[in-house]
Amino acid sequence: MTRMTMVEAIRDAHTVAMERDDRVVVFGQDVGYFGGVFRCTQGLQKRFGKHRCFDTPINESGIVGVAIGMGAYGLRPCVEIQFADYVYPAYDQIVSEAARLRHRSAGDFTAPLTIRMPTGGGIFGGQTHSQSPESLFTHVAGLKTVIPSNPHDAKGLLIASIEDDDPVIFLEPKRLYNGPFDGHHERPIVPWSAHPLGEVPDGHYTVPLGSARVHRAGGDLTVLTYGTMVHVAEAAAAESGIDAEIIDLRSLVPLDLDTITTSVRKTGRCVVAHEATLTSGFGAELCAVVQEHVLSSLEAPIARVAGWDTPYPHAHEWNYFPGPARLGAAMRATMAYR
Amino acid sequence: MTRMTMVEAIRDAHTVAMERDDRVVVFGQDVGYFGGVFRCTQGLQKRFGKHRCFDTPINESGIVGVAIGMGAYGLRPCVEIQFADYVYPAYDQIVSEAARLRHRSAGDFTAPLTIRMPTGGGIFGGQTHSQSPESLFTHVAGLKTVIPSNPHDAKGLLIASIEDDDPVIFLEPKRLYNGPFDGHHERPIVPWSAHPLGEVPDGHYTVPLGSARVHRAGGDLTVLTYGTMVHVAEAAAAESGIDAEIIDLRSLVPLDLDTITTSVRKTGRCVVAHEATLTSGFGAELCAVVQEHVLSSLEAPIARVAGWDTPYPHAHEWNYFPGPARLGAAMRATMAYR
Amino acid sequence: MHVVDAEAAEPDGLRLRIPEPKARPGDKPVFRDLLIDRAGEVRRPPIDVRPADIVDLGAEMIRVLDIHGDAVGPWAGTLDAEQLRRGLRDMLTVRIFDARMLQAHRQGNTSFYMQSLGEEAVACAHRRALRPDDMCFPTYRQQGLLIAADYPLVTMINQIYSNSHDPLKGRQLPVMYSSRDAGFFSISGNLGTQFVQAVGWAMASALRTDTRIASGWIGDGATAESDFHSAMVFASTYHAPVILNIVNNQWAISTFQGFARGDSPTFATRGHGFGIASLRVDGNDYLAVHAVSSWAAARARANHGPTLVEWVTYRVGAHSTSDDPSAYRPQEEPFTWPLGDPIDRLKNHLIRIGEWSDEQHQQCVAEVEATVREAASEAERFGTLRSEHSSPASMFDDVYATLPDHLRRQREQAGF
Amino acid sequence: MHVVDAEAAEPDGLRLRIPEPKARPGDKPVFRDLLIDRAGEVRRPPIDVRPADIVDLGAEMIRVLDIHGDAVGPWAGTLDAEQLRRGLRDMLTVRIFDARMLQAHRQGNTSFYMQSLGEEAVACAHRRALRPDDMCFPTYRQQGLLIAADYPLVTMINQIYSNSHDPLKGRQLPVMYSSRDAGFFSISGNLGTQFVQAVGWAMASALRTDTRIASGWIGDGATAESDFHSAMVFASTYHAPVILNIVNNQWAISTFQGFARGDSPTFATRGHGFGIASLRVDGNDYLAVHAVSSWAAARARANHGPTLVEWVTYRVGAHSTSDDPSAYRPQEEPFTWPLGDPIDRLKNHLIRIGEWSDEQHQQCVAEVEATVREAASEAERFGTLRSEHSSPASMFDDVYATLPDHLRRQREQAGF
Ligand SMILES: Cc1ncc(C[n+]2csc(CCOP(=O)(O)OP(=O)(O)O)c2C)c(N)n1
Ligand SMILES: Cc1ncc(C[n+]2csc(CCOP(=O)(O)OP(=O)(O)O)c2C)c(N)n1
Ligand SMILES: [Mg+2]
Ligand SMILES: [Mg+2]
Repeated sequence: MTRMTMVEAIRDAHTVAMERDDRVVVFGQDVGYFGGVFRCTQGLQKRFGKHRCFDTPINESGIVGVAIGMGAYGLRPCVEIQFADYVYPAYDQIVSEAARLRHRSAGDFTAPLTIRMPTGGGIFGGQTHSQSPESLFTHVAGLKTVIPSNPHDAKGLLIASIEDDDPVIFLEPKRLYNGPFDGHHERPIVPWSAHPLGEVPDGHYTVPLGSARVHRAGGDLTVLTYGTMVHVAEAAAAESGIDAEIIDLRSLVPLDLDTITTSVRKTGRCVVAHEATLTSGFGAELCAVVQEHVLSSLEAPIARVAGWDTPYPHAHEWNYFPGPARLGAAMRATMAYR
Repeated sequence: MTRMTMVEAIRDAHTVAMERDDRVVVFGQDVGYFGGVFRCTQGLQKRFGKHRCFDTPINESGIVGVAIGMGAYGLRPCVEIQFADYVYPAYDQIVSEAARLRHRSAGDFTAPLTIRMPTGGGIFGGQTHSQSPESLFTHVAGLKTVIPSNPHDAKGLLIASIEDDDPVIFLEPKRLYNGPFDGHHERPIVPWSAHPLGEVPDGHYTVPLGSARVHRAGGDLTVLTYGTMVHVAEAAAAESGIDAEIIDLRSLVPLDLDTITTSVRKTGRCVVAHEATLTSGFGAELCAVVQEHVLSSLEAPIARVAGWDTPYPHAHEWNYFPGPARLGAAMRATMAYR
Repeated sequence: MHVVDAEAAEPDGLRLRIPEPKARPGDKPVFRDLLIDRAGEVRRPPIDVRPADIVDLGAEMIRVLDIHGDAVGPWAGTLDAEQLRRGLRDMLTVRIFDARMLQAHRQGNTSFYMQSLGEEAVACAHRRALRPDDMCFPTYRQQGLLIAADYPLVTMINQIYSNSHDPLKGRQLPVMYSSRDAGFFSISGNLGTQFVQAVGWAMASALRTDTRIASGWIGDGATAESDFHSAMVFASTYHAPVILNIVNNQWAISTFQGFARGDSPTFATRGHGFGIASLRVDGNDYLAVHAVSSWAAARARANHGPTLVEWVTYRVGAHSTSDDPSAYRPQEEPFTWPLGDPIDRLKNHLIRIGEWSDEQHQQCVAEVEATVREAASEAERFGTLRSEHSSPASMFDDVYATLPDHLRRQREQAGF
Repeated sequence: MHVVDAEAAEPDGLRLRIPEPKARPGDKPVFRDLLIDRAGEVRRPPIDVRPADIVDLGAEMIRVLDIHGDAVGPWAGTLDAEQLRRGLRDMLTVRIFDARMLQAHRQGNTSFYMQSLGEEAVACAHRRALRPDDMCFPTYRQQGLLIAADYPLVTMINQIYSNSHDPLKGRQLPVMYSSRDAGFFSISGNLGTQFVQAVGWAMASALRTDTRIASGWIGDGATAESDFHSAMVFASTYHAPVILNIVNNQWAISTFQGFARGDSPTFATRGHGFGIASLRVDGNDYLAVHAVSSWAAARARANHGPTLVEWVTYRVGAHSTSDDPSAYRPQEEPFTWPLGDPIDRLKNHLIRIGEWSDEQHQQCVAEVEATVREAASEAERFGTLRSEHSSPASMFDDVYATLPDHLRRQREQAGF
């Protein structure tokens, strides 16, 4: 066990995966010599050589396109998109190619890629350094979509993703890189070293894709969430005094339906929270699934707390971010519903 | 009033819009001299000259990118993407640029584009001529997403879209181009000339974006749907004997919430249907919205009938397509729920 | 002072140029603009040539067969008579196969077909110049790559018919083959995507100090797609061992090649801005295609980097079974195409060098026809689009390596 | 027979080339590869020249100012002394503005800043060569376009501070200006997208037989993006009246220009494959930038089509306030850059021709510093990132032309 930040945990996951399997190659913009603008690949080129970890031209579509070709050859590329906001040029290669290659070739060719990208707001990044595009991937059959909320899971999930035989979209909540941010931007920063989930096992382990984690057990109400919002939910629960059961989904596709339905059956109330814009966000899918499976247990409508349906603004970041106050209000309203 | 196919209605809408406003320009792959692979722009180049309607290189991103530049200049481009399945290369220009230009420039520049594309399956087009990507657009703030189910609405909605000051994604269910297909692929084709909604008013009119249409009034159950599935729902209602209220949403963003909630309040039961893959499809948003606003009226879980979460297969098209049997079964199950 | 403004005699206003082909239906076909060199005239550089030293070749046209049917010049001599006869048979097989499949489409055995009439030399000769374990990333018009790799015709037809023996289980549109063993990457319906994937495969081969190379394919129209650029950038930057093939068959559905080419004289010149060796070749000349493919393959394999090749040919048939070219080009255009027919030209050459005869040709045609007919009948026994398929339950397989719960539930719901 | 295979002495196996810059931290900076011509040596073609006739210029470097500070050669003479002094003041304003804003960032008045230290000549001289109603599609490093369009500094700072007078209402990252009136298109955070939009704007102008032209901007690194290709294809096909500017400042964050350029000798050569006139210019030479920009603008306006220009310059500062270049390049590299400093060079020229003096220069610097200081104080009165902003309710405006119901509900929920 070592105390690590999320950045260190991600670096460590790369190292473990690259050591165990020499087919793992790592590349992307500024990831080679420099080690990535968030330093998640720092030291890899030095350690594994520039044929295992290297820089690329600024062309997201090309990065994913060559990764698919490499995957078809038999390698296991793990690539970085500098910000999730810049993944759209690669969207065709991801959606039309990586996601469908195994199916359309009946297993003749596969695309075992991991596509990492920092996601989410909270760093005054404005509309092009703050987005949460997860639901644009969860709609696409053939992709898996993963998002850790802490160093322990980040390492285990990333190793699992790299070892997975299917393309995985790996979203890294950038506001969590250096600490468990709970939405209280006005308070001092808490480091991962002060948090139990900053304890990261040494060497190889995986967190299986498709398994949610009960972040906080509770009996009043279920909060379904992931990424940064896990910590926001914890703060909201503490501040509202509501005994919320907070479920950190960790993997959106595949989804851990059992953990979700078990919790909502128990609590009878549910709030769904994410940073992404509301309409057609992944929260919609969660609402659909919950009401489908446990409608009769529902004592209140499922509330969605999400980013507004606007671009992520720069100066008004904290008016946009669904912080503990907004989430707490929704939790209280859901508890009050009769 | 003239009897028209949907293709003719779309052509007519172009003609009306181009005649009224010389800033309207039309372009895309094969749309100029040839008039489009589905012939939706046939005759426009001859009539308006090749500076109003022209062919382009095969580059969807370029087509939308130059359209944005033209929009910023002051024109109103209406472009065609040959199949919705090929829109992904343009996804960045649509999502990062067209959708956000007005907001990020505080109205200094705008992108009043219409982006037309044939959508949906049923023509043995396999996975790259059958997709329904609407929810990949409904998640994006700044875009409007429209999908007609008949010639009358196609013309009125297309004129409204071209005249709209915001970017509009205009999805044309290709299986409806020549007739109101109800999912019974084994039966003879019904032409629009035999259908009341094949009656199209002459000249200029609009169907406002954001207004749903009650396709069939009924008291037992509400079906929320759009595009081809409107006609499938009609068949399913007839065949199941369920007195369904079928709502043709026509516009997904903006959404006509009143019509939806009024109907579900009345019927107490709701089925959502679309051709797109289930997970994170627009049906999820509909479920979320319905349960949020009228949970207490719901006597059964909202059922979703959708394409499976697989690529659209070629030979097994009719096993994939959510036809009247599958929709009817969901309607019956929803009626039977206690 | 202000030299420039004085010099600029301003027009009344700007005017956008919309390209137009030289001829439309009703017009006489014209090929005035086509740059053609005489056979044998273009030099053959060493395989380690610096791209900058062959920039002129991007606007010339490498040809081996002259008007008499002789093989001339520095690019001649890569093939013996046996290989030439095999090439002829490959091309005949493609042509006869195409004809049979068009008929099958008319009969309703399949939903769709795309022929490569007139372009057979390009894929057939190229494949024979590669090694069996090199990997091609084709478009939908390179059936010749499979046929010249001796891939079973019946398996191709099984795919086209989406029948119970379709290796792709009825999932893909007809002609969207996939065969790793035959060095043929799964075809995508999306234009261009494979071009950069080919570069990635080649990069992987080089990363692993392998000796295999990749060969990427794209149409003239599809060079306008962004993936073309991605492929060029990555190939140039990493010096990938890849052949980047542009099949310029003059048309992209109804759009003539001028829309993609714009103001550049040829597609081969697109390579110049990337420092990539670029050649332009008579694509209807089997010998030229083979010679240049061999050159580019040797160059790549010897680690001298990528080559871009424009194969100049002509799409004689319709774009696909959904298309009718009489709506946008003169009906006689295919017959006035200056580079002739690849099969006729190779046949004439073989006869001229005394290695073939009309009788042998007729017999060969008859044999191939029989082979194709038999393959088709055999495939029909496994079903056609209208009859037997793989189980629809298989639709849920291969979305992921293992079936996730949500798909298991959906499969059950579907009744499987 | 089998000539090629014999020729190909095969290596032990393939090997992927990963480009490396000539120097890394700790190394001595090297600029051996930089192709530089002597000032005045490169010819000046007529504005209606055929792109094919100036292919050589893509590898040369147009320069006007020689080492003595004289303006020499055929590109000299587009500016009189008054204009040169204005140019100097423009560049000084950019530099002093940048310095002031970096300080403001350190003080916490803004979240982010991007300077253009060392590159001031490119945007400043270019803008003065355009007409006021021409439209630029810039990246984040062309603040010189606004300053040389006499755009109010205080408005720029209002945007950078996201304060109550920010014309973009606090929505955009600092430096992502927008001003239709100043011919400055809204900056996107997404690299490359604006390049093809510039072509579209130019196409629209031509469609409307207008006389205005567009000017698109992209960095060396971002030329690898697909939108670069889209822009080139559309500009080439439709002969759009657009200037396509590549600012090659040698670095893309930590990645040297070799990753985007690959095997081509210069970025200007990228235009050759498209038949687009392509020039390469000393971007630190105000006179050269102005002369070439005027030439390209005149060419476009006279309907002779697009021009691609590579402006060779150097990013002296960090990529942004989030970057520290000492981690990836020698710290002395900026100071060994062979093309010198654009401000020093123009100043020396003006002094040499007797139109300027060190005293005048000092006075000018003092004036500009005062102007910038005043603008900053004025802006501070309207607030900074840490204090006063536009109303957060305004976040819901301009998503659409009119507020739709769902956003109205969300705004209410947000308490507005
Ligand atoms: C991304 C994408 N856009 C559009 C299409 C539709 N489409 C299919 S083939 C074709 C023309 C391609 O022409 P070309 O590249 O010259 O190849 P050819 O058919 O001549 O072999 C078009 C536009 C597509 N398949 N994919
Ligand atoms: C689509 C996209 N990908 C990546 C980035 C991140 N990014 C911002 S600036 C930059 C480097 C750009 O370098 P260059 O084009 O040379 O411009 P310069 O900064 O040198 O002016 C990168 C990779 C981005 N903004 N957009
Ligand atoms: Mg073609
Ligand atoms: Mg740069």
